Amino acid sequence: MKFGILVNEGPFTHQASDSAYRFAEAALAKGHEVWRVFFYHDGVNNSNKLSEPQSDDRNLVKLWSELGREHDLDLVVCVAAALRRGIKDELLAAGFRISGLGQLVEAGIQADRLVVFGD
Amino acid sequence: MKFGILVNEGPFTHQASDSAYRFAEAALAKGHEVWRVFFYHDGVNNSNKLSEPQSDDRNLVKLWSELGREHDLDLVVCVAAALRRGIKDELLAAGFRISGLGQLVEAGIQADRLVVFGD
Amino acid sequence: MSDEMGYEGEVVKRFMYVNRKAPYGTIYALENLETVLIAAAFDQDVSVVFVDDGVYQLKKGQDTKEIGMKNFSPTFRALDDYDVEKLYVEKESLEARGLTAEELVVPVEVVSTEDLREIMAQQDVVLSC
Amino acid sequence: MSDEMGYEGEVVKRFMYVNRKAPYGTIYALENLETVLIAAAFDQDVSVVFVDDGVYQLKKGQDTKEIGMKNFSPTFRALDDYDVEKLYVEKESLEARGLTAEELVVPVEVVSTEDLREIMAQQDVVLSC
Amino acid sequence: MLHTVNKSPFERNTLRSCLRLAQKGSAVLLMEDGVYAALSGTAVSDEIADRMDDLSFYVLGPDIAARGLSESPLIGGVQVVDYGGFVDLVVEHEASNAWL
Amino acid sequence: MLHTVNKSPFERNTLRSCLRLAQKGSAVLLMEDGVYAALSGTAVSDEIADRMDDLSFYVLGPDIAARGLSESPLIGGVQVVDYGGFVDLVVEHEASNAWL
Repeated sequence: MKFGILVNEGPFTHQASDSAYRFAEAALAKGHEVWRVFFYHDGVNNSNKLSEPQSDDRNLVKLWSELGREHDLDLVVCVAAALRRGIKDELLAAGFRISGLGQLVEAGIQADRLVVFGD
Repeated sequence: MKFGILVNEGPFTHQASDSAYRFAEAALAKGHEVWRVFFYHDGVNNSNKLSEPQSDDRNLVKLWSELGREHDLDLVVCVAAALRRGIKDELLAAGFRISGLGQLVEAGIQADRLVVFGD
Repeated sequence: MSDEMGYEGEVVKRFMYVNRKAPYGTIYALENLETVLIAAAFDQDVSVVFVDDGVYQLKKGQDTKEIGMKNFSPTFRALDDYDVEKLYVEKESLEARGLTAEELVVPVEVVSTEDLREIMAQQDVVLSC
Repeated sequence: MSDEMGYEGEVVKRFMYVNRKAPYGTIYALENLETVLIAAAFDQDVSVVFVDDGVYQLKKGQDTKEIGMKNFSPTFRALDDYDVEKLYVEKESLEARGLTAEELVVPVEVVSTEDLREIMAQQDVVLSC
Repeated sequence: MLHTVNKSPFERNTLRSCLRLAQKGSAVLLMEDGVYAALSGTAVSDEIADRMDDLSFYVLGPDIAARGLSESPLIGGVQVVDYGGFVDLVVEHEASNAWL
Repeated sequence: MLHTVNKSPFERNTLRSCLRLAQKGSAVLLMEDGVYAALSGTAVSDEIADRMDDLSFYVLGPDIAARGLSESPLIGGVQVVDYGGFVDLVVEHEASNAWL
C-alpha cells in the first residue's frame, strides 16, 4: 500500500516527528511504500542540517535523511512555511527538497492513505 | 522598573513572540527598562535571520533586532535549546547573542519582574 | 471507497479540512487556509469544516491592527471564487460559544453533530488541525 | 517582598518552577528540568511544583526505548544533590489520575490545593510550563 | 500576584488550573486565545463570573479586537486594558505567573 | 475510519471532540500524550468506557511504556498495539483522521 505522511511539528518540541518517523519505519518494514513525506507548519524545521542534539539524544534530521536515502523517500518541505521560518536551500539536510503545498494535495490524491502527525 | 522577558515559542506558530514584542515596546514607551530578553525552547527560532515572511506580514526577527538596536537590548538565545534546533552563530540576526541558561536565572534575579510568553 | 472518475478520467477524492483552532493564537488556521486554496486547484471534492474553536475563525469584525498580524478572515470570502462551496459549521460548537451564523463572515451550512459525523465518515482524506 | 540577603550579601529570591505538562509528548518537561538544574547553582530559594499532567513526569517505570527518546526521569533523583529539596505535588492532580506518592520516582511533599495556593503566592519568580 | 492566561477555555484546562490555584485578591489577565473566557453568554462564562468576588479580571483589548469581539458583551466586571495597561498590571503586582 | 488522538484528556478537549464526531463502528488509536485516556481508575476513564460498545479502542504500547504505565491497568477492551499494529490499523481503515 502507498502511504503519504504529513509532519506538522519540528523536531524535539513535540513528539510528532518521532512518531511519524517510527510509523514510516514500521510501514517500510512491512513492505509498504512511503510515497512522500511532507513537512508543513513547524515541520519544516526537521530539515535543518545545523541541528545538533546532545550526544545521548536522537538526531531527527539525520534519522529522516538516512531513512530517505535507504528507501529513496521523497522528503518535501513546504516552501511557504519554510520561508517564514527561515528554512532555505542552504540549510537543507541531504534528501530534503523544498516545494509547494500542491505536493501535499498530490500526496493526498496519489497515496492510498494520508497519515498526519502534529500538535 | 527593570523587566526580564522570556519568550518560549518561535515566530508565527504561536502568538507568544508577538505578544512579548508588543509588551516590550509598551514597557519601553512607559520609560521602563527591558533588562534582558531570553529566548528559550522554540523561542530560539526568533533569531534566525533567514526568516522571510510574506511582504504583507510582520517580520518578527527583524522587529526584535530593530527594537534591540534602538534600545540597546540584551537579546539572549539559549545555547542548549538552540543547538538542538539548529540555530547557530551563522544564523543569528543582528543584536542576538547565544549564551547559557544561567542568563535566564540571572534575569529572574536581577530584574524586578520576569514576564513569560509561551504556548 | 468513494473514489470516482472526474471528467478527465482523473481520480476524484473527497478531501475534508477540519478547523478546530481559534485564529491568531496559533498559525494553524492561517496555514490551513493556504492549503485549502491550493487544494481547490486540483479539482477534488473539497469541504471545509469548522468545529470547536475553529468557528471563531469565521467571526465577523476581526481587526488585527493592534496585534500587528494580518487579518486573514476576508480570505474565507474568496473560497467561493475557488469553487470551494461546502462550508460546514457544527451547531453545537456555535451554541457553546454564544454565536449565530449571522455573525460569520461567509454563508455556511450549520449542521448537527449527527449530520457532521455522517459527512466526515464519507471522506477519503481528512486534514484536521 | 520576600527578597532577603543571602550569606554573601546577595539577594535571594524565591523561584518556583511549575510543571503542568506530561513528559515526552512535548519537550517542556525536559527543558524545564534543565533550567531547574542550572538555577540550583545560583543559591536561590528554589521550589519545584508538579500539578495537572506535570505529575506524570515523576511516574516510576518509564521506559522510552521504543519511542527512541531519552528517559530523563532519573534526573529528578539528582535534584537532591543540587540542594533542590522542595518538591511539591498537588494532591488533587494525583488523585484525578489515580496515582499515589508511592508511584513517583522521588519523595515529594503532597500538598492540598489550599496549601499550594499559599506557597505559590509567596514566590518572587514563577516559571510555569 | 498577576496571573496571565493565554489559552482558550474551551480547548484547554489552563484557565481552570489558574482559577484553582490563584489566591484570593490576585489579578488574572486574559490574553491571546484566553480572551474567549471573558465573553458572557458562552458555555464557560460561569467559570469567571463565579470568581468575580475573589479575583480581579482583565482582558487584553488588542486580542479582543483581533478576534472580532469588540462588540461582544463581556462578563460584568472584566476590565479591558491595552499593552500599556498590561505593563502597569505587571508593575502593580510583585510577581507574575504565566499559565501556559 | 481510524481516528488518532495524541493529546492528554486532562489537558485538552481533543478526545472529547473525537468521541463526539466519530461514527459508530470507527476505531480510535490513543498515542503520545493521548495514552493517558486509556487508563482505568482516572477522573476521565468513563469517557472511553462509555463508548466501548460503539467504537474500537487501541493504544500505542511504546507510548504507554515510555510514560511508565506498562503495569497500570487499562480500561477493559482497549487493545495495545505497536508501531506495526498502528500501520495495520491505517491499512484496515479507508481513511484516517488525526485529532490534533
